[in-house]
Amino acid sequence: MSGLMEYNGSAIVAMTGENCVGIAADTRHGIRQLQTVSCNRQKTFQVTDQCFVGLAGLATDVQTLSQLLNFRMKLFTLREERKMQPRMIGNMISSMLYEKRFGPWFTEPVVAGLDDNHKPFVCAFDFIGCLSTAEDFVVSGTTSEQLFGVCESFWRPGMNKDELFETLSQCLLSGVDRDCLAGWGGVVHVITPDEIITKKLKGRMD
Amino acid sequence: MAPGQYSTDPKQHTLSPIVTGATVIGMKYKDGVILAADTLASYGSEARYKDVCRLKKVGEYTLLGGGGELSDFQYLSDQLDEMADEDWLNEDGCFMGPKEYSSYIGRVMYNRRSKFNPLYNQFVVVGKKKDEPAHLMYVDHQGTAFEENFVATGFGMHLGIPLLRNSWRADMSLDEAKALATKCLEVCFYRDCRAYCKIHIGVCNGTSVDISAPIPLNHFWGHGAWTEKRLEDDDPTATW
Amino acid sequence: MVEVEEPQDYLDVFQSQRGGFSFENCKRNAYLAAQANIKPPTAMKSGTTICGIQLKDAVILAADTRATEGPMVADKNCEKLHYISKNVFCAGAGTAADLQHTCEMMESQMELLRMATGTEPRVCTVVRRLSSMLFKYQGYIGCALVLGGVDVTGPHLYQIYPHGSTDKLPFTTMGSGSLAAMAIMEAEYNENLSIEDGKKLVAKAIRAGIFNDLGSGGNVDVCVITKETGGAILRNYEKPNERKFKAQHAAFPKGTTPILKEEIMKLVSVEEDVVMRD
Amino acid sequence: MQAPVEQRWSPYADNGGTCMGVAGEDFVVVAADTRLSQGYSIHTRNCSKVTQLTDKCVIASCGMKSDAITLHKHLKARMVMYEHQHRRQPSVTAIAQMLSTTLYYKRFFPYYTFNVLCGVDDEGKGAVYNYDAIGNMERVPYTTSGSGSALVMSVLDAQIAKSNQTIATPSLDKAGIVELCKDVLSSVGERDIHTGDYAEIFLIDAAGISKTEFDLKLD
Amino acid sequence: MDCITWSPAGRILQVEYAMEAVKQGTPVLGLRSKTHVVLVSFKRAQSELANHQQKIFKVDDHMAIGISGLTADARVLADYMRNECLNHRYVFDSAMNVGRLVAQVADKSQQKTQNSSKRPYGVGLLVAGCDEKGPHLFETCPSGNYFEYYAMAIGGRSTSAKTYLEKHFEEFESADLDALIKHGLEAMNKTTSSDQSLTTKNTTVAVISDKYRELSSEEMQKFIDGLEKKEDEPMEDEPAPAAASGDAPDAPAPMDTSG
Amino acid sequence: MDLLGAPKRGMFRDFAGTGAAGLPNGCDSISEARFALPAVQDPATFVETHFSPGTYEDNGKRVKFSKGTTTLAFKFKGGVIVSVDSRASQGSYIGSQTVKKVIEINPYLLGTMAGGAADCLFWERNLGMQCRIFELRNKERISVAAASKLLANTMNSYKGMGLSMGTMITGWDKKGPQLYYVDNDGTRLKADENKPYFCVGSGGTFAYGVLDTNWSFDLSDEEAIELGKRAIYHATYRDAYSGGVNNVYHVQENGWVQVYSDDTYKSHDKYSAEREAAANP
Repeated sequence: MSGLMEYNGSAIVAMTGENCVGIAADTRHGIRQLQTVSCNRQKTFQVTDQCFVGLAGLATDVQTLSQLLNFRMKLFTLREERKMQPRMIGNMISSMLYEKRFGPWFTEPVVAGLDDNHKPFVCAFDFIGCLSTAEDFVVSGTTSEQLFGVCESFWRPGMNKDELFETLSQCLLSGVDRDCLAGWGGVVHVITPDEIITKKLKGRMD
Repeated sequence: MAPGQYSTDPKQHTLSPIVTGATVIGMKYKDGVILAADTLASYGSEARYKDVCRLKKVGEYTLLGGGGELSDFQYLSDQLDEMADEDWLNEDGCFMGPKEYSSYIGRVMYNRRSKFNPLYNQFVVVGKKKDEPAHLMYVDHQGTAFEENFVATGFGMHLGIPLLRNSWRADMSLDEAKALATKCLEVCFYRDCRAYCKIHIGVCNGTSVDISAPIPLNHFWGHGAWTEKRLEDDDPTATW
Repeated sequence: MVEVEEPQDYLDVFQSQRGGFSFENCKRNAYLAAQANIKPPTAMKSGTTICGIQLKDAVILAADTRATEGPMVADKNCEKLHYISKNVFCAGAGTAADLQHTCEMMESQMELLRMATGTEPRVCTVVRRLSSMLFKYQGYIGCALVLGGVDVTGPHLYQIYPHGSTDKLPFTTMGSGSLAAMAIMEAEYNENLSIEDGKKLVAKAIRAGIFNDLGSGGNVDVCVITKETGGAILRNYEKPNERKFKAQHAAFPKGTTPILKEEIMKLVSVEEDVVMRD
Repeated sequence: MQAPVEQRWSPYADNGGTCMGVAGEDFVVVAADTRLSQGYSIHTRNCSKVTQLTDKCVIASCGMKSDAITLHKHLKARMVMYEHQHRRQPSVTAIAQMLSTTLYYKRFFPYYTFNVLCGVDDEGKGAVYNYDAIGNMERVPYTTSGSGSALVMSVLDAQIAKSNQTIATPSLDKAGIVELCKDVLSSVGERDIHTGDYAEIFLIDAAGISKTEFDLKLD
Repeated sequence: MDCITWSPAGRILQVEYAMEAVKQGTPVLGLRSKTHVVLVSFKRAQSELANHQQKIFKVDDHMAIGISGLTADARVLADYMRNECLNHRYVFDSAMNVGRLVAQVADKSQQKTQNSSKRPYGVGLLVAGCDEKGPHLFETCPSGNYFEYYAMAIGGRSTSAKTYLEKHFEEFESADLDALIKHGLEAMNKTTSSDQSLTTKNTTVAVISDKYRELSSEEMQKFIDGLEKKEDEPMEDEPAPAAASGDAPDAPAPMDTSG
Repeated sequence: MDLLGAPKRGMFRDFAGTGAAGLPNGCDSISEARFALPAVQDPATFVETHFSPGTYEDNGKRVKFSKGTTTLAFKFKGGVIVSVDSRASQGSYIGSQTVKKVIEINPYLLGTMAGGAADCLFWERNLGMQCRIFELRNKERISVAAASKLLANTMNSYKGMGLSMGTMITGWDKKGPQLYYVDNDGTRLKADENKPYFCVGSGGTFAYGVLDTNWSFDLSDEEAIELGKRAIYHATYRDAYSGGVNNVYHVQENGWVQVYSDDTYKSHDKYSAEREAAANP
């Protein structure tokens, strides 16, 4: 049970909708599993206008990797004068993780974004960079089993941004309510072609 | 303790098999049920005894097939013979059928596992008592037991079951059933190091229980890619 | 005197490490494992059934599409058939990340080779390169591959184990469902099959894996490689596992979830040199 | 590839599977899949996890099959004894307490089973009891156990307890709960490799016990 | 005198006295057809204030006993039989063979007749059950004897019932269930004295096929209503206590045990 | 095999009577009279290593049992306050949010549950029985001291067998309100002036912090109840393995009363508002 992936606790889920995509994460920061040190840890990071990366796993690696990502994104924009498409971001993260195949970061990222054609894209990785894309949803973190269950039941094709938000937040909250190591509130980003809606959820604080 | 973990201090019972038998295939057919097994008993990786019958007639209507430790199979066979004798001694014309024997074997296996002194086998108990429906049950060394229409033990669980699931039907004739069992054991012979090319087939049809004489299996090893020479310089198909 | 290395600019590190494995976290991770007695997590594996057959003038590969993390299905429809070059494809079992990246690497090597020599690569070249690379990593790169292709010398089917051993065969299966698939192969393979029958056979073998091995599941992907047309992946050639029941839950009404704070960021187009959105 | 023989012997095996129980006002719904697996192999696709104990009570057990068989046989014998002695069937509450002690009896060599006991109690209300392997017991409105339990529980929290919902939606009726159970087991069948093949749903109400079956995925 | 001491006449009186205890009990009878066995008992209430004493015990789904004699001893034997059946089901997942269980009970009874510190059971059982050979009806005695019958009655006043059964037993084999119950009640009706009659309160009818069932009072009332009118003949006296050694095991229904 | 002091008489009925006579050898029968032990050389170690509950120290080897988590009880002038959470976790999975961790042994005695839920439940039920027998024999209620000693004795006889229990036994007897702590090692501690409270479970440290700051013997009933709630709330907030419903009991001269039972989800609003008010006066 004792593992680095469980050390800090996290729950991340990304879901597609009709011309929109959403990503949700809890906000707990625990240490040594049992102790909650804060409940506003950032686990989702905006990497381009319409793309978010969620990082579940060991908090220190999450921070480092998010900074590295930021660096790589900026470098890319400077060199190429264009923004990265979500699929490309996925491939880049995959290579970044696989580079550390034998001394890995203990984080399992999730990418959610809209591409230039407003087509939603979500994908998830294991901690050494195996990329798997999905048409419906991807999950990551200590709550992944619970999230698989709720998402399989609640996801439906063609959700609009409001439905997507409700489904996403219900999935997240129901999931973390059955996990000791995640929860203490949550945050949801819904990305649509012309806006990014961010809502902080009121969750159980135990 | 989680499954798959071993215990800290087991008593020094037999916890690993010594002389073992491999696959047993059992399946129901339209008039009864058949059981098939090859004739080999292995000592580790040595093909030790090549003419062993791993099928056993129990009582009047039942057949027992055993994979795994051969001595445990023989021990249980003796126990069952004793029970069959007792049945006979009652002189009331009542004999236990496959249902009773399989349930009994299940209890014995569970009881022995609970004592950390398992009978290291996977058994298939089949039979048909008069007009009752045919019965087929699987029991293993941990006491896991279930009824099915067809079953395979040991390596046959991986190699035989896919063929059985594809081809088994409730209305199979005896010949079809025998052919399918033979096919399964043939595939086992190709891919299981502990399998052999001679088999027994036992048939229960409600009135009699018969175990056949050993039947040799057909086998073919002549696929082109296996027979072509590859290491000769002038061979045009050689790739390296 | 101990020399303290000055931290380099990340850009330099980035440059110097392009294209290889980086071991900079190893020390730290070993320390964490030793000090905190924490075991590293397990990577995503594909339990997998993959198989391939060699026919008179074609090679056919097939795979299931399930990726598992422990007892959970992490991906129901992943791709296990990989493109290496127009005439060489492979199917992979083992650690999913290794498979993806090893195949991509081989793809790029073969493309470079093709450009350098102006000929299409021979199957044995790919096998040799893969086998030496895997042997070099002593099994730590967990790739078990069924590799097939057609080159000037005809169709070839190989299997490659994670430690680098290889074998050339008329038919083979790998992965946790290999025994189930092998049962079908042993029962029905014949080198004189037509391509259509060959496709049916590999699909049947994969279905045996899907239905009899819990590590395999999902759909059947097939890849046919012939001399004339090269290779083509028939994605989801069979879909035997559609979900059978889905209830129509009433959607959660808008406003169901309790919210603490809401922010909306409007995206606008900026007509300058950096285009945020078109 | 699996080794042909285990090197060290273990008395335990995990045969997987998922079961769930939901209590209604005057009825209770029990659902369980019928796959019996070990490791990556499916032993059989059709092996019920549910045993009927009385006219108003069933038990569903996941975990190790041989322990479950033994436990169920044991309980059925206890039912007969109770009936012989009292000339009526034991109530669900009595069975629940008895099961708890029976399990605790094996505290030092537990039954590797995760049980859900469901029935209609003497007041006619639906009753669901949840157990751990050694007899900790709780009467709950809904519960689940087995290899896919983590996937089921959150869905039930959202759909039955309606936790984290500020807008009241009508609670599910009998048909709705049966539908929900079917849906949840189908979802688990998608993601948990040890759950699948077929599923049974038992509906217990004043009219007795009725059983329906439906298909899950076979992979 | 204990039960291992022979009388000068070559009898073991304690055992015979125990057989007498059976005759002190209220009557119970059983009869069988090809498909069913029916047990009928006539119950007595200890006093106006007490319930009727239970005379028929379900042993398992396929087996029941009717008792006459000491109810306390009967309960011990019933417990033993129930336990054996349960264990048999637990181990073999099937119903226990009736004859073999009867033999076990008889062995158990016999042991009590050979030990100076024990006393024989004071109860006779009619064991009705079905197994693979069809329905069976057995009687066990305190002596350890047991017999199989087409129809049999034991207990006080059972002689008249036996007479009836003897007269009609050839019809039983092919009789349907209703006819069988009717015969059972008719026979039982013969045992009652002129001032008594069968009622739903004092009579129990149990039917055993592969399931055990007791008739409800409504069902029974219908049968009781259809009973023949009783002739006003004086009841014969109870037979005097005497030896039971004259039992012929092959006689289908020994008329009298007072040989 | 001796059963290490397993109760042999009266407690569990051998329901199948004497073992069946006619059973063939080699198979088990349904009769089962006492605690079954694994047939290994050292059952105690075997049990301890494999069948004990564990949360974060659990290395995946064990059969996971439900495990209870933050409980506290303190004495004050009005009696004893018992306050508990209601979460049962199996590993990091939350098995239940509605566990009753206060066990009502009888109208005058309360026990709490931390550690293995089944162990607590079973042995405190057993304690209830022993207390009743004491009452019937002696025509007076058992003292809390004696009751806790009975439990400690039971625990002592199973020492090293892997039981897991950290419980507080509290009640009001002739000598006034009493509070004892008993655990699976057989430890038995009495709450007195120097140590007027116990917190048991993984969230206990957090609860101790609150009690250490706010407890005084002269609290009024309302203040005491509020303190109980506050301590549990803070424990559930900080400790991952505590949560759910907060149940508070007040032990009074004529028996215990349950004075509060509510979801900590609601307490959070109250206490966080309080905290904010304190931060921005």
